[in-house]
Amino acid sequence: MSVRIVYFAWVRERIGKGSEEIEIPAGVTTVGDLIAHLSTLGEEYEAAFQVPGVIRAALDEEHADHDEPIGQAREIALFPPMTGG
Amino acid sequence: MSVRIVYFAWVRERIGKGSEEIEIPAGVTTVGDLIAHLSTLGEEYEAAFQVPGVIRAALDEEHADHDEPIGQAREIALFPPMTGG
Amino acid sequence: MAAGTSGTPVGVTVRIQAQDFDIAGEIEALTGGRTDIGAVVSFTGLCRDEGGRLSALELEHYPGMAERAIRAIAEKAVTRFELCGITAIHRHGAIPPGGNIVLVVAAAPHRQAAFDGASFLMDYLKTDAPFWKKEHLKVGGAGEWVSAKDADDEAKAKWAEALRQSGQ
Amino acid sequence: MAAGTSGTPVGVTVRIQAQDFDIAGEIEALTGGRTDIGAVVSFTGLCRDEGGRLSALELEHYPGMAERAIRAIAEKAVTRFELCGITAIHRHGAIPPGGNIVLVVAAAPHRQAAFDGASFLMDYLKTDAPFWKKEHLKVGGAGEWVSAKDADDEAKAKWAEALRQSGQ
Repeated sequence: MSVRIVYFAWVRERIGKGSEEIEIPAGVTTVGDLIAHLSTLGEEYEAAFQVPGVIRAALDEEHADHDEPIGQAREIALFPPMTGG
Repeated sequence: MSVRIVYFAWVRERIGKGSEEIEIPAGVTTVGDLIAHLSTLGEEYEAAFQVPGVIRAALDEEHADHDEPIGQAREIALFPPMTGG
Repeated sequence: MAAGTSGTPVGVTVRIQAQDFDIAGEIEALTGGRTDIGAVVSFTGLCRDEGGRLSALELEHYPGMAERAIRAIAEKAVTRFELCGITAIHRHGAIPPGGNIVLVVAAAPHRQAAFDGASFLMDYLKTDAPFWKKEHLKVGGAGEWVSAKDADDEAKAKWAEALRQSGQ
Repeated sequence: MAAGTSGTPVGVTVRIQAQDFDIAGEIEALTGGRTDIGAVVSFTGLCRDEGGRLSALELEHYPGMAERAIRAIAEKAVTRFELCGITAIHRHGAIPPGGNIVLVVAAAPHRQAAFDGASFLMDYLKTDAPFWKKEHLKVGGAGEWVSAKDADDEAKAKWAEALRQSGQ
């Protein structure tokens, strides 16, 4: 399964791109699994996800916890805690 | 001693005037004493002050409780609870 | 202008007037040219027609004391919430439904102080500023004087309680 | 437009935009022609220069989700506080010190609901709306991403606690 991943703020800066298409390997079912998988893709990903607990996620533009299944999401967003307002 | 008394809202309407000069008789020392004295001046005053507890007062434009001495106040205001804002 | 805790000038503006006010202009007057303000809260109180019953509210006031009382509250708000500035304008005379009655604008570095400053000023103004509202009816002319609400006394009391709990 | 509890239309307006907003115009859009609104609270968040250190804040956002997240909060605020209407506008891009970042306007029959509606929206927006601030320094160019504050999580948590205590 191929999914679009989007990154924001310092996650985006560390990875060096705003979005990409990723093949989800077998065994990756939750948001947390995905973050762990991405961390193995190179040192820029390792830097972005070195403290996985602070990373926030959204599945198709809805907030999602790390234990939530990715399911059929078409767009998965990973980003730092929000600081708007 | 002669003092200027000012009335507002339904106190003013019931008494039929916005202000007057009043001679303060001996024995009238507090705001409460003054209200009791005014109540004896006629039925329009009686109507204005029939529930003395609800009447608010100010001495020279500062809020004053009923047990406060009138002292050397030059202007005493008597009015209903405020409803601005 | 009074001196704020940071040494920056704190603008306290209080006006009692018959004419309408300009909200954007008052906000600009409070914040324009400053770069230390992070939050501005404005409160506007308007005349409701109470389900179509009212043609206007008439606001009577005690001229000298009205400004003095509101200024005292505004200065307390500046000190308690460390505001950068505060503006309060209260109208008098006849105000039709939909018309503005009162404006409060509070400016602070952060949002909670700005919200608290504006809310505190309104709660005290309701019970301490010498204004009285009389209803004018669409049918039947002059109506009743508006009664003071227990809820307004309670709203004011909660600020004293908060201060007591904070041990100040 | 959604239906309010009274049957009157409730305007929920949410916009994400680069350009500045017009506070007076937004208040007028929410209240104009209505006679059931007694209280309007506006909150404006501005860029501070942090003691002269910053040349700008750069606001990054997640376009589709930003509007969706703020709209969800705005609709919750309307229901919970029985608002007559609410408007939220959040800017993105580079904003200089003194510039506007966010505007919230809440309208209600009475003042407490208008204050609560605007404050609730801001508290949830801070932690739930996908915006991120990056500092640009007067000396040294691009600075750090602004860190999220525990105080913001606590401000949000107090609304859930209030709801729990009210037994709803």
